[in-house]
Amino acid sequence: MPRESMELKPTFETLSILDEEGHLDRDLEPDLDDEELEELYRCMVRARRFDELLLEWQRSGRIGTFAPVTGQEASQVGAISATGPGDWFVPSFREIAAFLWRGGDPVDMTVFNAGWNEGVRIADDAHDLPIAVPVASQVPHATGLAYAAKLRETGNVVMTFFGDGATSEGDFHEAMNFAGTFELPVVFVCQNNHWAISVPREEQTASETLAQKALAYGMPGIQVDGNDVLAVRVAADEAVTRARSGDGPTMLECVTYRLLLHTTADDPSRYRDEEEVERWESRDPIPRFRDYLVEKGVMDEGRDEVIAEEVEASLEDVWSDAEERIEGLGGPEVMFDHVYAEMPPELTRQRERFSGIEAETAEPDEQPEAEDDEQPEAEDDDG
Amino acid sequence: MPRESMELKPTFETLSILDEEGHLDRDLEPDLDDEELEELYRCMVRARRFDELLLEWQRSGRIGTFAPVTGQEASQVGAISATGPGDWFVPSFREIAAFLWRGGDPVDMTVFNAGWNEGVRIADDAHDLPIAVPVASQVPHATGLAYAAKLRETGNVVMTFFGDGATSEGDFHEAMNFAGTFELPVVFVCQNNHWAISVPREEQTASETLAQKALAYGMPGIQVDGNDVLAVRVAADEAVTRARSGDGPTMLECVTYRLLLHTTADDPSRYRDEEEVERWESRDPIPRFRDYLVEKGVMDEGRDEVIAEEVEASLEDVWSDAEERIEGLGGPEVMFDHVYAEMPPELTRQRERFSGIEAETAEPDEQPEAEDDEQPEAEDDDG
Amino acid sequence: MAEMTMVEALNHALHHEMDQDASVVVLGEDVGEDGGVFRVTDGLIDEFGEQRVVDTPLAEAAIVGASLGMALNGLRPVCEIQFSGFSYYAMHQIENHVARFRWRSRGRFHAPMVIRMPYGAGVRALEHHSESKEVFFTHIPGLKLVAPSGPRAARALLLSAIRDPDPVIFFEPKLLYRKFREDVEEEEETWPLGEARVVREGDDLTVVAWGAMLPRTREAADVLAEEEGAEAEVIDLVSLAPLDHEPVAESVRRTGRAVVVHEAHRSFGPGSEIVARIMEDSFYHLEAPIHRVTAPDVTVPFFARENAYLPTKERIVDAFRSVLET
Amino acid sequence: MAEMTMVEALNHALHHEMDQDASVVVLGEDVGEDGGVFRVTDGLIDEFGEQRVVDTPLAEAAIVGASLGMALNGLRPVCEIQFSGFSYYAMHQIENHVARFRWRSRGRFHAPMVIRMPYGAGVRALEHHSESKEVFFTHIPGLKLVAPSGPRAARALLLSAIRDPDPVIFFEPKLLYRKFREDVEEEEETWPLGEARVVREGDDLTVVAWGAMLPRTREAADVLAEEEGAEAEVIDLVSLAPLDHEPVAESVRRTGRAVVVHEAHRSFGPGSEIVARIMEDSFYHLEAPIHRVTAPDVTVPFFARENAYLPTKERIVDAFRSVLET
Ligand SMILES: Cc1ncc(C[n+]2csc(CCOP(=O)(O)OP(=O)(O)O)c2C)c(N)n1
Ligand SMILES: Cc1ncc(C[n+]2csc(CCOP(=O)(O)OP(=O)(O)O)c2C)c(N)n1
Ligand SMILES: [Mg+2]
Ligand SMILES: [Mg+2]
Repeated sequence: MPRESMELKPTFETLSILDEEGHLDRDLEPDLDDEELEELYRCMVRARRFDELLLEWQRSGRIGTFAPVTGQEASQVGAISATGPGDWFVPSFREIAAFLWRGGDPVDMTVFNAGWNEGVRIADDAHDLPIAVPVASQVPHATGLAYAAKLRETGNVVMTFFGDGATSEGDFHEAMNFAGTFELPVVFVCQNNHWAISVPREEQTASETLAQKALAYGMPGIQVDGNDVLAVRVAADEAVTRARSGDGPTMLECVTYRLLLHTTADDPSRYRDEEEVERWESRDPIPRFRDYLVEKGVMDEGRDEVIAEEVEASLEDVWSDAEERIEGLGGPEVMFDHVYAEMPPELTRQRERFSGIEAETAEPDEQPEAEDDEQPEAEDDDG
Repeated sequence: MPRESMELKPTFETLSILDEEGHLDRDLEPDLDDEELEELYRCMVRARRFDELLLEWQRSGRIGTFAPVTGQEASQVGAISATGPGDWFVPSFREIAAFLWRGGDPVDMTVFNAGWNEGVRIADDAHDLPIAVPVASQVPHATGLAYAAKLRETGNVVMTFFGDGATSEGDFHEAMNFAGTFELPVVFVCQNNHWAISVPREEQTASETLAQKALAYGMPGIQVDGNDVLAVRVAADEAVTRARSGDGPTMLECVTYRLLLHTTADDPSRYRDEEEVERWESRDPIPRFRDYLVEKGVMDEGRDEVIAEEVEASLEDVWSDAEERIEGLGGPEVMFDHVYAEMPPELTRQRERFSGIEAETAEPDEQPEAEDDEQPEAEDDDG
Repeated sequence: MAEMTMVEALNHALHHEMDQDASVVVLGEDVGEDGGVFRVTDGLIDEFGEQRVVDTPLAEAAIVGASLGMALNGLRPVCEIQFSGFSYYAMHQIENHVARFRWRSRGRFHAPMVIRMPYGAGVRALEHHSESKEVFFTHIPGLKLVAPSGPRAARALLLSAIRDPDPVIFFEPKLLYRKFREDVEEEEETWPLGEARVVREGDDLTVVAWGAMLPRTREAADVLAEEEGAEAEVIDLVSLAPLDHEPVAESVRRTGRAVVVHEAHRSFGPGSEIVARIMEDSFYHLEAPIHRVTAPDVTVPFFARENAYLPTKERIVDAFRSVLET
Repeated sequence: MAEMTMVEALNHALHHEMDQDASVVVLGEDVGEDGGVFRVTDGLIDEFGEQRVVDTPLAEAAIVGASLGMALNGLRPVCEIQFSGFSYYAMHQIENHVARFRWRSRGRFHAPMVIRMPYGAGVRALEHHSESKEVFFTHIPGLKLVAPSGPRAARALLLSAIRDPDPVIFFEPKLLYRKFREDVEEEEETWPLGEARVVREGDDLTVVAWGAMLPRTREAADVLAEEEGAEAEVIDLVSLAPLDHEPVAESVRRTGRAVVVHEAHRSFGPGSEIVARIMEDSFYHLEAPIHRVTAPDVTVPFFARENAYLPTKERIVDAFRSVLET
């Protein structure tokens, strides 16, 4: 074989089932019962609505910066719905829809977004990791969780989420390579939403697809229409099954779009065209799925309105509940909690001194002192 | 395209010209003149011989740990000989043969291996970086050098060397991705010598080849018989030409073998079979190339002996020259040199205090104090 | 003369230097089209093009490692790490190589490069966006680290940093990015790296601070003067590596008392080195133990509590009082 | 009772703990078949198999990041970074996550993991194989860091570290790996983390050291006693995070004089924190400035000069004399 083109194994694929025009590929259509189909839809709608509320609260100064999910609901819900409660959910920072699917409490997330550590509240039996802000840094954790799941034979798989930008980080590479080498039960869900803040997908890597990066790790990769919840779900089901049966990891590239801003501190008009956004608005995963459900007879005409109202009701009290929780939270000395299992003497001393001074100088309600620290008029101050 | 297998572009290839049985593929044979062919051969022989000498000096305690090149001469010489003096050479830590090809002085390398910083001596006009010990860490430097070469339109290309193990590091990934994205004039030479210390290639990654990793960066990758200097040279020539004409980076995987130990602190019998080594000894790049040269009439029978003698002569005085240089080197306060362009006051103070104390307590010859610091009987203490 | 915020002053310096010196390039995440998430690199790409103002892939180690390669090959890269909390991704490139290239190559190469990074808390940001770990860099031989405390300093130091032949970690106090404006001379002004500045004179107490903590430290000194009639000499350290200890020592020998203020964690923080240096050369002049006013040894809390985490003016004044009382 | 080198003692601890606790796993580069480049993990793979003794791909960030994931899912990983000089590759995982998981999850998760790494100079190794940058870790809230100074300590501390519910950076002084043997009790012995030990009593001078510097510091104390008749109290700090300051303070209040010895660079090194703590709580007992005997602020030279770089016994004795003379 003096000079030969090589064939690559494993190969990788693309998948689309319900396309943007609403055309359905019946051969590929998954067999989900009506109830579950409606749950998928409801979760997508709820995530979208919660996003709106968070945005509103952010704009009125009630909460801080957050990363909206709008546009990516199908990718997240399609993927995460393939996991069971014993499986691990390893998010980055934009997984609002997946978080809700896993039973996450919007009140917690609101408390979190209002800047309180107590907003991270994970049930003892929940296999959900907290948000990971440093890009791609959670991917190795997924690999390690999966190693332990395999060694301990828990039968659980791990699903981790990250963005197109994250694929450029060394952590992505190292973690994927570990997972491939040890044939670990992980599903790597890359949400290619076309942008990493202001950097478009094409400038992130010269690779034609992100899915093909899986081949560097001897792992199957599949590029899925990320706005087609059916396709995402089918791909995720296959990947979860593969993982659970001991056949190793898979990478999904969900091709989707970040319809809103990167975070609330971002101004996308600086770097992208309205036209592009409009093009993607016409591919919105929610109406596409609604029409399918109606067509299929899963939902009657008007059912979507009912769901919208139920979703609204489920979110109605979130802000007031969050406010109430926040009022009940401890003072600033809470920051000394949970650094170690046992507080070392020096830290105890620091806390005592801190509390002493706090008692002297802080307002009785223990709010952080306003002082002259007004916020700089940060624009994108959130990365 | 509901569900499709994707075709990958760019494709990647394998290349072999002069195989281990000595069969030559005349269609692929490069057109090199006799003189250059002999130079390639001489450099390979010289690197092998220098390795032996270093090993001898290391075993007799004259120098410290080093990483032998034996077995990888064709990969290194084949690749580096495609560069010109204005091009950049960015080595890792095993590039003895490439170093010699670039005109590196064995005396310098001996001084270096004897533990003296002065062994790193790079001519003002040389475009050679010093050895990089941290695995894969030099790969981003190559990318940056290439960015500057492109921006400044110097017409130079960059060639960097690393091992199979290095492909697992995040730095490899990030640097390759940068190079692909910015279409930089770099040639990435991966010497797959089958081992990263004790970890075999198959346990390093589940990827079938290392060359296919290039596809994750939209870059051509080629897997070459790394013990076939002709094949390596052809692949390197193509890659250099591609880089120089502005068509971006290439990754070469040179499939070769580390015939000796990882470093002189390593004991390969702990982790690999003698049989495997013997199999690879029979693929030794040097006799294979010699037979080709004789066959081709480039060298007469016996010419190899002459070359061996000339090589011997060129290395004869290395140790004594190195010793002489070492004797002329400054005392320990040399360690304060070259930290900054200008020495800051505190460092000046530290040096003064250091020299004061040195003068009081150190031996007049300024050798480091022996004290009770004999070496631990380190085994693999070198990583 | 123009009134500028720190962001504007930094932006001004970059425009100026890129204009003057064709070898200066700017690279990092979102520094191009977006002009940087804080707008420090605003407009550069329009003026100098995408070859010299480079939106990179999202990879900190490569940003720093490639910058080093550029610096070795005739450029003067100014790279941005979007937040200092992400600089640890590039720590190996910084420690293993950036800081050492001059030394390793015995002067054949050097690395004229600047690594800019916003640091510090107080802007209601997410986790990892509020760190202040100066010592990670100041403990590495071969690096310089400066932190401006106002717009004028920011421009003057950034110009010097870019022109410096050695690598400079440029710590930008994001809390001050838009907090106040300052006159910044039209004419080019540079501040030598490695020089602290006395910004308020006094004979009763020496106070050392820098970056985001400087303004509140000055205010605290004013409160002290008003309320106690005691005059604190406030030193803006400016340069943490090399540490300009001389003015501190000189002052302490006069005042006999000292307070160090920083927003880094207390233990093994930069304040400890300042204390140790004073101990070594001015011990006999000390009339009271030196106090450190610092953030505690806990991770920066989410933003609702971040102002309590930071040294406040009140805490600083309290420390002044304690030191003066003993 | 058996005489062991430090390598043997560490190996013994690992065998013991893996045998006792099925959740303990060992991972890293060359820790399996090869038994570790220093043989600390020798024989483990034969006894516990390659599922629990894992030769990983060459990737430090993934080793640490995956260890964290393992720790969150019921295992107790003991990972090895082949040399501390390569730990910076994983700095972001350590700072951004390992140290914070308990805190971030408010106790829902914790990270019972050990990151072992040989540190320090003196074994004629290549560049990057001789670093001693304790402060990178001790400045991060949520981490513990211990450094044994002998075989017995090594075993007792490693057992405690593995059983600890929080992440422990385990700094192994490679200079001492095979330098001397010590009796290590057959019976299991553990040392609590966070406790310094007085290893030599004295009333004239307090000396703080740890790890590789401890033996030579003790020898220096003996020289001092012989030559000057002065008795140094030598404290093996053992634990740098949390720093066990109390025994140091207690001793300094008695002796009035102190010397800190470390092989880290001087500036912003661990010694400065020890000085600052003494300053804060024992200032009035000090009769002389505290001295630091440290490596200089230069990159560890190639090995021909490394012994001159390290604090030598002579330098330590000199510092004792200076402190006693003033
Ligand atoms: C290591 C690191 N570098 C930089 C940032 C700042 N930052 C936050 S999100 C982001 C872009 C992420 O892009 P992508 O991975 O595509 O995810 P998306 O935001 O599109 O969901 C950047 C640069 C960060 N959080 N972490
Ligand atoms: C970042 C880093 N980790 C670990 C080491 C220790 N080490 C030195 S060489 C080596 C193996 C390298 O393998 P490979 O890349 O295949 O190169 P080879 O030694 O085979 O030439 C290791 C683990 C190192 N030098 N740098
Ligand atoms: Mg994205
Ligand atoms: Mg190898």
